[in-house]
Amino acid sequence: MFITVSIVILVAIAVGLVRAFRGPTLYDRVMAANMIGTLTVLMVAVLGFMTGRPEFLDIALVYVLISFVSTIAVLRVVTIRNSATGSGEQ
Amino acid sequence: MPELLGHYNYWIVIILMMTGFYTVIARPNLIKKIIGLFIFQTSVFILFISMAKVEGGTAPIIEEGISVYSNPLPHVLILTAIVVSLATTALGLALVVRIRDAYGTINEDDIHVQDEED
Amino acid sequence: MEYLIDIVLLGLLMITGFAIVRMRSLLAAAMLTSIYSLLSASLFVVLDAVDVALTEAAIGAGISTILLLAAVALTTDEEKTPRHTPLLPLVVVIATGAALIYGTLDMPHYGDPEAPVHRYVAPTYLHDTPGEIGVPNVVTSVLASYRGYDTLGEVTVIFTAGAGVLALLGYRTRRRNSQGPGNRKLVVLRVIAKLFFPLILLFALYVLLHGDYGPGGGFQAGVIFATGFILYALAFGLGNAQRVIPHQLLRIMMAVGVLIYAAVGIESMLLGGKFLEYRVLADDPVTGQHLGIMLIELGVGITVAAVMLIIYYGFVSRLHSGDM
Amino acid sequence: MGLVLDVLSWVCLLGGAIFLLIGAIGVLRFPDFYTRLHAVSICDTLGAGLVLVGLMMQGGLSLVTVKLLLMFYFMIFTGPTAVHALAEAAMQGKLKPHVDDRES
Repeated sequence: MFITVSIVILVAIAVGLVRAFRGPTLYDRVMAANMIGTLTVLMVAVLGFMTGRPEFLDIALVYVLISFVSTIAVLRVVTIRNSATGSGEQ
Repeated sequence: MPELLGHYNYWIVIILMMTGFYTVIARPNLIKKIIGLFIFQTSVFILFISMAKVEGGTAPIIEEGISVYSNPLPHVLILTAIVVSLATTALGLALVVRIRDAYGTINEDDIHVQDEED
Repeated sequence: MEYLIDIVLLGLLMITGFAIVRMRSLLAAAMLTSIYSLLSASLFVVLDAVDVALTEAAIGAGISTILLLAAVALTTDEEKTPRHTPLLPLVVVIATGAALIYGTLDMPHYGDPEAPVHRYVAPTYLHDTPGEIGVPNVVTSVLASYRGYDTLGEVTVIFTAGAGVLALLGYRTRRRNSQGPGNRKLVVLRVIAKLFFPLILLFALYVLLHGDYGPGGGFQAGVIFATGFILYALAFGLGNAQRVIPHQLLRIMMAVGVLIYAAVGIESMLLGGKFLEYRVLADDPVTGQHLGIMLIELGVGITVAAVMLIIYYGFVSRLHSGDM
Repeated sequence: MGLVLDVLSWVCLLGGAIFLLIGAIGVLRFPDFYTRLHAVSICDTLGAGLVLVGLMMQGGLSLVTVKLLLMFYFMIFTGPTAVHALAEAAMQGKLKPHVDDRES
């Protein structure tokens, strides 16, 4: 059963990757990265249960925090860059 | 299953390594070169961690009732290597920023042209 | 079953690698690099390297991406097409790759318990750690105790890199307490940052102190600690972050961490042991090991956190708009 | 009791997996950035939440469940905040929403 869930998560990661490759805007890619971050968290949590050692959830917790902070940081850098150059797209 | 898999991990690692290597030598853009270096570094990490895996083993944190653990030594090497890789990446990016200040470009070809003009 | 996940993740990594090379926009390439890091971090979990996964996630997906983006924002986004046809590099790369693949044919199979790597020192470490060091996490015991010299070297490398970035980028103080435009737009972020900032710092301490018993340790804790301050700087502006943790303090802390580490070594020499021989630090050898590991992890954590923040300040203080 | 909890946890896990898939399909198929954001938030909140609740039931009363609860707590805050920041940045970057001409 954990296997089913982890396969679904892998499929969703692959779909996110397709979105990250296709773009078309930078925001789409950031969105895809954020989504893959969430999916990775779930993947690590499910993997812990699958291998029978769920006490490693600390890793998943770190992923939650890091992927959040990096998404915010990316968006701030992009916003600052946009306001400096005055252009919007990519 | 591991027999069937054989050297699959190593082959993918080598493909990744060569992708990074190609980016470093073929792309003139300095930031792209650093991204290539990053891919290369990560592939080396995966190589070491793949070698550390023992079939049927689990993470090397000792617990009652578990007898097979993966090899902890490559983990230690790579753990510190990751932090050092960030330090080198940061240093490289700082150099790129300064090169841009000095030359006005981060394209290697343009930098060579400017150097020859001097 | 884990093999299937391993195969799929490696496949996705390879595709991501190719996509990064093909991408012309550097910002997009930087985003894909972040995804690449996340994928490799989850691969490390599959391959049992929990400590490494923790480090890679915190560093690769977090701070590296932020630095790459800041560097792109400071330089330029578009990549020009190269002037030369990449024929020669392609030949070199294919030849090297073929040679390396030929080399792997002699390697032991993936997961082979009889491989030479697993026969030399690793069994000793796994066998002796519970009795000699008394910490369950063998990675921590090898990192901090058996191979303490190496780790001291790594910390020094990180210190040097921090000093190098400091020398290259210098540092610009923010005079005005930037309340730039878009201030009101940050309300949501500020509320969340206030909620999360103490929790992240607390969690960093947990990772530092729990490193003996689970995944974690000084390196990871330092990065998580720095991430907390980066979140603070993102929400409240660099100027405010610098009032909380000033640049001078960081420069001192960067050295203090390395010094704590080395001092533990010298202390053990003064007490009659060898350099970094923690057994002599307390009456009971195992307690001494515990104390020594805790102290040097603290030193590592302080240096790593200070260097990460110095690097972050260095890059971000160069961005024009002051409110980051 | 144990069986009921097990069945409930499987229902939650499978439900979460279905929502993750739905979100993923939305991210792939929706026509523009702002619509895709809706799909992402399904993954972030409902999908992830249900999977975590399912895992909590598997974990029982232990430290594992406490950590999962903490993750749940973080996720319900970080997900929407990240999506909000994304929409904000895209608006500021002058990304126009895709509007159907026929209706106006």
